[in-house]
Amino acid sequence: MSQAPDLPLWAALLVSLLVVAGAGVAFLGSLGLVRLRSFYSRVHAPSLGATLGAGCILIASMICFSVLRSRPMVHELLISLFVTITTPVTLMLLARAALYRDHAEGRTNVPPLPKRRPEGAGPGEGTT
Amino acid sequence: MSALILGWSLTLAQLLLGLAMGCAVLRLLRGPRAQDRILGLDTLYVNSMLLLLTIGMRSGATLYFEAALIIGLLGFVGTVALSKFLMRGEVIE
Amino acid sequence: MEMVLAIGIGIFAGSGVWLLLRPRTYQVIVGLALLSYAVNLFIFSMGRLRVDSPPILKPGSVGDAALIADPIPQALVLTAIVIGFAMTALFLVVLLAARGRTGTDHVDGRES
Amino acid sequence: MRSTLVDHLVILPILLPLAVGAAMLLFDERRRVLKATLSITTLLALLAIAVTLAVFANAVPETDISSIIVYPLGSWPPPFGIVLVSDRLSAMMLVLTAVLGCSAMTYALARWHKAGPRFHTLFLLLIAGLNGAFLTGDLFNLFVFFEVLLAASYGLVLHGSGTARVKAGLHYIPINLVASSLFLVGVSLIYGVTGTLNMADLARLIPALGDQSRTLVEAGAAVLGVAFLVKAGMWPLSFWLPTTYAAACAPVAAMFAIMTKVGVYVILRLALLCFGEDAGASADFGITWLYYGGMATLAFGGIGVLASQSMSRLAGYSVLASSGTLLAAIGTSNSAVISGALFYLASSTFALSAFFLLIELIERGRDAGADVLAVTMEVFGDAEDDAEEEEEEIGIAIPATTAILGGAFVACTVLLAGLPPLSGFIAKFAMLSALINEAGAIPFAHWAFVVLLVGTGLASLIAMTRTGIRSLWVPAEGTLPPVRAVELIPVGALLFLCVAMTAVGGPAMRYMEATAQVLHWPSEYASDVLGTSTTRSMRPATTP
Amino acid sequence: MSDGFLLLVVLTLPFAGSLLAVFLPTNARNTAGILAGGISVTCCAILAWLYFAAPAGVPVWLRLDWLPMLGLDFTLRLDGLAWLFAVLIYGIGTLVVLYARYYMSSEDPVPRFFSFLLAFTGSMAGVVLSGNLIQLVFFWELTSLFSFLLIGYWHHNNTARDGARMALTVTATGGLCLFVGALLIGRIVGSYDLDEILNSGDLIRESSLYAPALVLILLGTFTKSAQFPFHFWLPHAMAAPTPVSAYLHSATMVKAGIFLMIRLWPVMAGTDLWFYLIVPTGLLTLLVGAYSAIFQQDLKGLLAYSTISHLGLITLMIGLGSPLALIAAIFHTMNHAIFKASLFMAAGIIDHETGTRDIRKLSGLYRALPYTGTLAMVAAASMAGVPLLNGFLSKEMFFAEAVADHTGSLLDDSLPYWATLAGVFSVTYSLRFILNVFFGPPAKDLPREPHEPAHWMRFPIELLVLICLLIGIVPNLTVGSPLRNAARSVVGPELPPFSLSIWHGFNLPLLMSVIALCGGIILYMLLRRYLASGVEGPPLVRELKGQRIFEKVLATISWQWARALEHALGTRRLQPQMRLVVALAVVAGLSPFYVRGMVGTGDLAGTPLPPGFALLWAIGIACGIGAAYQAKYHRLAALVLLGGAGLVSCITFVWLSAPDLAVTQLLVEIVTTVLLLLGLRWLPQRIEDVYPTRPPPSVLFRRYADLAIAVAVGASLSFLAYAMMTRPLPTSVSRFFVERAYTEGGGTNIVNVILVDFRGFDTMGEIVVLCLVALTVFALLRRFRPAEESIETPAQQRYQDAFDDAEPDRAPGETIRDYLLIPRLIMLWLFPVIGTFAVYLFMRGHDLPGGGFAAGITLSIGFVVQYMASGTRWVEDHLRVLPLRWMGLGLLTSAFTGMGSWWFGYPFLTSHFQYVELPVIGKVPAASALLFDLGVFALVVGATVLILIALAHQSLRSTRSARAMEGE
Amino acid sequence: MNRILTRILPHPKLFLALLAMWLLMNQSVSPGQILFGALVAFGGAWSMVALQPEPVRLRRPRAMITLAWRVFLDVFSSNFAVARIILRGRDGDRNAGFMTVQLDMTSHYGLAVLSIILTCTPGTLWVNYTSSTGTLLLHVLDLVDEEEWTRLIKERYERLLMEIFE
Ligand code: NA
Ligand code: NA
Repeated sequence: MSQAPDLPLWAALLVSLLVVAGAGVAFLGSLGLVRLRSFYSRVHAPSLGATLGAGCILIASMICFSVLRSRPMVHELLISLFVTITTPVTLMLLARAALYRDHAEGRTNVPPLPKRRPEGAGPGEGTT
Repeated sequence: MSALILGWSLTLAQLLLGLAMGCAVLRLLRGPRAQDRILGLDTLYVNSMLLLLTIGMRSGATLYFEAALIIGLLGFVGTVALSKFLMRGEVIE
Repeated sequence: MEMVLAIGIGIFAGSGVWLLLRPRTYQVIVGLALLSYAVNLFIFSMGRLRVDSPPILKPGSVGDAALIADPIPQALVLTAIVIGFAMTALFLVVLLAARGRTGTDHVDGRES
Repeated sequence: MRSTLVDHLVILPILLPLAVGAAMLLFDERRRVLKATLSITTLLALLAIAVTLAVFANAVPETDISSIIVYPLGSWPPPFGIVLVSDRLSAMMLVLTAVLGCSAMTYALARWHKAGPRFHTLFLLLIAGLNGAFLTGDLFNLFVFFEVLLAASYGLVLHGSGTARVKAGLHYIPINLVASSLFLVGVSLIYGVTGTLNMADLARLIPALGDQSRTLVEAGAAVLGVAFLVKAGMWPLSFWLPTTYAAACAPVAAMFAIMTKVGVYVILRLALLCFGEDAGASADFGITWLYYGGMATLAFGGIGVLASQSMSRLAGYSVLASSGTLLAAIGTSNSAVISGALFYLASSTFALSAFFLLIELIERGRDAGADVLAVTMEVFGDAEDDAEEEEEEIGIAIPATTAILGGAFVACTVLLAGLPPLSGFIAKFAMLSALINEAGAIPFAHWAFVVLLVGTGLASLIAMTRTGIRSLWVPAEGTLPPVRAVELIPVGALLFLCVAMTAVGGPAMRYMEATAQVLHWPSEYASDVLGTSTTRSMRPATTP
Repeated sequence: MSDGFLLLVVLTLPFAGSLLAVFLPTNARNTAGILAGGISVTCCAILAWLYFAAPAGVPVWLRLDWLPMLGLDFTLRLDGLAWLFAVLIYGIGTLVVLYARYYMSSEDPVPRFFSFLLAFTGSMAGVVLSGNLIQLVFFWELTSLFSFLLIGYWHHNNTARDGARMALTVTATGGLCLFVGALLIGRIVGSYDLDEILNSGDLIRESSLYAPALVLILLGTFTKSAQFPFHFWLPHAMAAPTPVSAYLHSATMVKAGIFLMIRLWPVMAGTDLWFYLIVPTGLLTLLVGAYSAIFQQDLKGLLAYSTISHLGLITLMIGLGSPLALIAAIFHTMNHAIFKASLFMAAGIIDHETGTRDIRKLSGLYRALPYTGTLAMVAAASMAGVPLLNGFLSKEMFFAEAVADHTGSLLDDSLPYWATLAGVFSVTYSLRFILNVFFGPPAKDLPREPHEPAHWMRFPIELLVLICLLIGIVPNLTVGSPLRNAARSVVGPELPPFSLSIWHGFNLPLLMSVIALCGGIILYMLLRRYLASGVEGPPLVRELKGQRIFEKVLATISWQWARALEHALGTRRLQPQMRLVVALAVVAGLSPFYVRGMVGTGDLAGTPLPPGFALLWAIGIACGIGAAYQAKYHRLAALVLLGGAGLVSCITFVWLSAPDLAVTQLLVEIVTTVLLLLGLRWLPQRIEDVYPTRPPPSVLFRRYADLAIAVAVGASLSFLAYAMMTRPLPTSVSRFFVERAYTEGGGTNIVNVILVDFRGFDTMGEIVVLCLVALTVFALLRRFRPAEESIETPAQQRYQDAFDDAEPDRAPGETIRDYLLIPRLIMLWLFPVIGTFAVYLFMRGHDLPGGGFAAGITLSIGFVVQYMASGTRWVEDHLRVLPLRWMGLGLLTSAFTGMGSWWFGYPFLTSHFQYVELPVIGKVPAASALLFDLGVFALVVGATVLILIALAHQSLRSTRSARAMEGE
Repeated sequence: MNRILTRILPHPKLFLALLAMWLLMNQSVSPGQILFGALVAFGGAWSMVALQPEPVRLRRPRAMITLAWRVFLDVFSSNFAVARIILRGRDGDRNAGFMTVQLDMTSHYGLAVLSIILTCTPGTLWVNYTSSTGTLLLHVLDLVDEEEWTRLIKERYERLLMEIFE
């Protein structure tokens, strides 16, 4: 394993903190994937990694390279932008697909499919 | 010294991300339903992106950035296709 | 690292081959994909393992082969990846056509 | 480096079909006449180029090797860059490819080129792939061209669609994909040990390898060998072959007659170059396996030929028999046998190609199920009963088409069985004569090979007469097969070549002898290739 | 013209004529006849001229270059023996042509017949005139081939087909044996030249290869000359038109074997092996043939068996090894040819005139055919060995030789008895031929009313019978000289004393002749009743029908056994084949370790293992095994797990310094997922498990075997990879690339410079592969026929549409519109973003990870995203995607960039780069490699999009066809 | 003037965004990169013409900033909230459930941004939106007070979004 880059101590500390925090958040999110019991609950889990986790690590990366190169390196912003835009698309599509599947299979613990007037469309029981 | 700190913390971060990926794969393997597996894959993608970033930081080179960027920008395509397949039974109508 | 990668290659190859020997076309295509991962990693490993030394030069410099990862296996893997992708696509379509024409997904085009 | 013109000529067999094939993608599917004209012109040009290269390769005395042309692509000197190498063997294979290409394409113009989209491009790219495989002097580039020709062949096997073709593709493709994986494993292993991909460089390096490195290189070579043998159709790696060839449409199958020969070519080239007499401790590596494997293939081919109900399967098994013959001949590592085998290679390629074209013409309009019934009747029916009935003793006038088809069929029979007067006999004679005239006592394996060669010839004769009588002599009901002249011309041309090879067997055989002789001087080849200088230092580059 | 060239004319004229006859119109009976006759007569004339012109005792020669390196020169050689046979061939040939002209019906496509006949004549001449043993074999096999065509001339008749096939199979098999025998002789002598061979008698006889060579050659001659037990093909060859029988079974085909034995007699005879191989064979053939001939009911069958018997007689005499016996053999060959030809022709006339050849139906024909009858009687008498006819002379010589002592063995001593017995038989069948056909009450119920045939049809018989008489009466005057010439060319210049006269005084041979004549008459009397009963075939051996046995054996070996073997040694199934390929690869790959000893791990220091990497591969392994486990029942799960495995290998690339690979692998991964999903649409639910409970043991065993193979592959590959990774890198060619990538390739990304410059040719091939696959996919999908179960729209869509339909306020399709409302918007706007990213990847490729391929895939993903978001119709209404154009242009761009270097006189693909100084902007790289990469980019976009879209279009097509079905 | 500009350069905002993206990716603002980036962005903008997206109207930059800040805070805090739920154990999601919200916003872009915001915020998930009725179906991980969530969405986000997009 090669040596990590030589940063000033403050930067190293900051970067380390952010990186570990980010990874920790991502891990927590993924842990949710294992621990939460219903699918619809689990869908929330990856957004931890995609938001705070990614944010921390991307900021860490920005700091790290900006310090290394002695000039602002902010292209990580692009990643955060793209992740922010695309993650909802996937989760949304997935959750809704699951909803329709559950309906098609006649599961009762999901809310009814949309109709024109929301007749008592109250909260459904989200657990299985 | 700072390299050591950074090195250790990056190792720790990689370990944590590895565990995160492990959780995702657990879901991927266990299911029980297709949507769970897809969710696992999506999470796996996000976690790998973060892992790539930590590898990049360790190397001190921005060469690995594009790989992470690809996951960020295009990683969702696979999941979208999978979700749409679940929803509609076909990917492109 | 070498040991881990070697085991990984072996597992991918073994899983791939197991699937290749199965009777269902879909199993075969997944097997081919797994096998190609294994082969790509194998080719890659022929350049030996280097961490943090990608074969990319500093602008204006003459490279030193001793300091960077061997670029040739990487170039070979790139070609292999592309060809592997193409072949997966091809086999997929053939298996679909076979499924349509024979009414079975058995590799021999008939249930045996 | 020689004259510039000839130098660039070497790459044309690859580039010309590639560019024309690509250009045809820009034209609409319906512009058939244009495409046909382009294809035929290209193929004829390729034939001319190939013949020029062969003439050039043969222009020096047999004892001189330096007639090989080395073409360093990108002006990078070997062993670093990819080189194309044209010598007698390559040039001969190019000629064969071009001849087959011309005839199969001509044949296809009658109907088959309309049977699916982009036939011309697929076909020309197949030619490009074949030519590339024959010309390249680089192991990985060989892989790439193998993939090109395989990819084209996948497309062509499926050309015309239909259940049988799709089912055949379902076997053909995965088997070859696995073989390609083996190819990659072998090549990379060899690279990992030797650090080179250039075949000539490899020949230079192998004799000096250390013990453990040698073992690893041999492992790589063995895996590589299995990959090639799958393509060459060695038993027991060849069960996919008859089905695939039988399923392919006629012009494609005719072109496929050279596909197994690519495997054989590579084995011949690499076995003698890298594991020849100069290879030190690795000399003759695997050669025994080749010998016995080849004979097993030959035997299996013969058995299959006898067991075939349909003509196309018979032809497929004949391909195996031909492969087996060649592999076993290489396995003898006897220069005289190999020169005979090279003659046989050319002859059997033409013959099989013609036969594949012919089968379709004969079977056209015939009931497919009739074959099975006829054989069963023949075997189990009581011939005595038929003899009782009074029979008409006036011959029936055969329509010209049938007569021509019949004549061509007889020619094919004679060729496949190795009977006079066509080139099959000369080829077998050359090999048998070399085997029997081996210096010292004739080894047992040689006897076995002799028996197998003769035996498979006999098997072919029996099977071919059986099937020929059934399809050409048994009074057929129904209409005549609609055969067009443009379909008969290529068959005739291929058979004519076989006649020519008999009549002017001398020069042809001399070429083969020189080829075989030169193949046994790997070190000369290597130094010729590696000694090629490039004008790289003068290339117009400005250092930034 | 030299004599040698005259020989060439003699040989080639028939072939030329044959070729010419092919082109004659079907009804040109006379033209073809004149052509064939003219050629035969010309050849006879040339032979006659050569007889007188050429110096005696010295063969006439012609040698042309053919395959000198193989010891095969085209050599023609005419000595006394060859002359005698050549004259028989062409002489009788002329008569047969004349006869055939009248025999063959005018409706017959006679030119074909004459074409085959001429070719056969030429081949026979080739056999006797060859001065090279291989060349002799060459023509030998040709005679088999053309005789096949002649026998099968009436191929609409089953018997003709069977007869032809049998003759070909037997004689060609023998020919192949002869071929090997000839090769052995060549090895012994060191030459195939007949002169040299004939000078190497001692060498041959003393060689260790003498026995195999002799056996092989005799197999050739025995099959050709219909010796027991290979005789059975000959009677069945009678299905041929009678002129063919008359020709093949008198002077030619069957005499080829005799000729060769005589030819090689000087160098191979005289050993015990020769005697004991040939004499018993000849004797058995003589007796079996004669015995069988007696009981034939078919006229031509009788003659056929008598031919067999006479061939046995000749063979026997050759086998005796004495010069006198040999001379007798030559003499009898000649005599037999003459009388047998006439008898066949007579039989042909009978057949022709009465419409049958069945002896049981024929009777008293003398009244209707007095002239033919007389001729037949004379010829038959000659066959029976009646004095004053030629047959008598050679038979007397035979009897004399039978009595003489050769080896002193029991066989030798018993020969006179056997010879007499054969004589008895021959008298019996000759009598039967004459008495049953020409005498007795007039036949009733004949298919036709017999009349004397046209005079010219009878003329050949008259001539032949005349010759019989002439030879029989004045042998010395007529055949003395040619016979001696022929004998000299075999035995040598000094002939043993022998006399060609009718009367040798009262001696043992004469007594044997008398016994034979009387015995024959008595035997005929005894058998009359039996024969009249009309039983088919000879008693005792009736059940032993050669043809039946042959057919059965052939069918068993060449069909049933072959099929069983094919089945046992091969397979038509994929799995066993795959098993073999993989298992053999493992065995082959490991064999060097077995042979050379194990290879240990190398001494390269290992790379320290980060825990993250280990974890990563734990995941990879889980994904790999999971995919293998799930692929059968949970396709989607397997697909997702496969994606996981791909991701792991991608991260591995990043970890191990291969950013380019990671980028490419990731992109390919994404496209592959979409691709497989597009395909999954057409794979209906899996059929139920074949083995719902527990699979049978055989299946279980196969599974374990597969598992073993898989484990073996994995372990071997692991081992190899580990062994390699722990060994230092050799001095590799990559050093050259590393050092020159920037200075000469103009890029800092070495991998990319390799791909577009150093090894650009590989890349070119690679994009061709992609192009080909795309075209194939496109072509295959044009004819795509989905599985029954998947033609309908997927269940999900039906469910959702039904829901929309059922709700009063919703319209079908609203669900999907709502579903995609927001994602579609986002994906739409991503299109230019992805495009920009693709350009970015492309532009930086030469210096940093990226490149044409990655950019191409990226852009095609951009397209696919649009297809997913908005559907095929919508996208194609808005974007004109012309994948084939992209592909064509891409390929051409790459090719032409490579060709650009020709302009400067450099080989293909020689790159050129420089930095262009532009105002404001500064230095801009302008490398030809970039243009090459542009081609790659275009092709990849085109091919990938084509593949994906072709698959996507199937959904459209299926709704279209579903609609069409509803409409009907 | 504006029309002429859109004739030459359609989607100027997209053009600027793409240019920015280009420069960010290349991490350079050299004239060469700007020129080339502009070229690429120009092509990108034109490619969007073919796809004919609904026109976007963006107003009130202040509202945008306010919204961004709110979202940032919410995402941050939600992360902790969800983390806590996950750490709570096996039945950490016992309060999870679906709820519906009646939206007044009709702008598709506004809805898109709202969906992004809600989905990005851990703990809330945009599940379904029925355009004909304007009903949004959400899944909330900690659904204790449904009113509270409705208020949050409608007042904290929807209002601002409507200001920006409508
Ligand atoms: Na005796
Ligand atoms: Na959320």
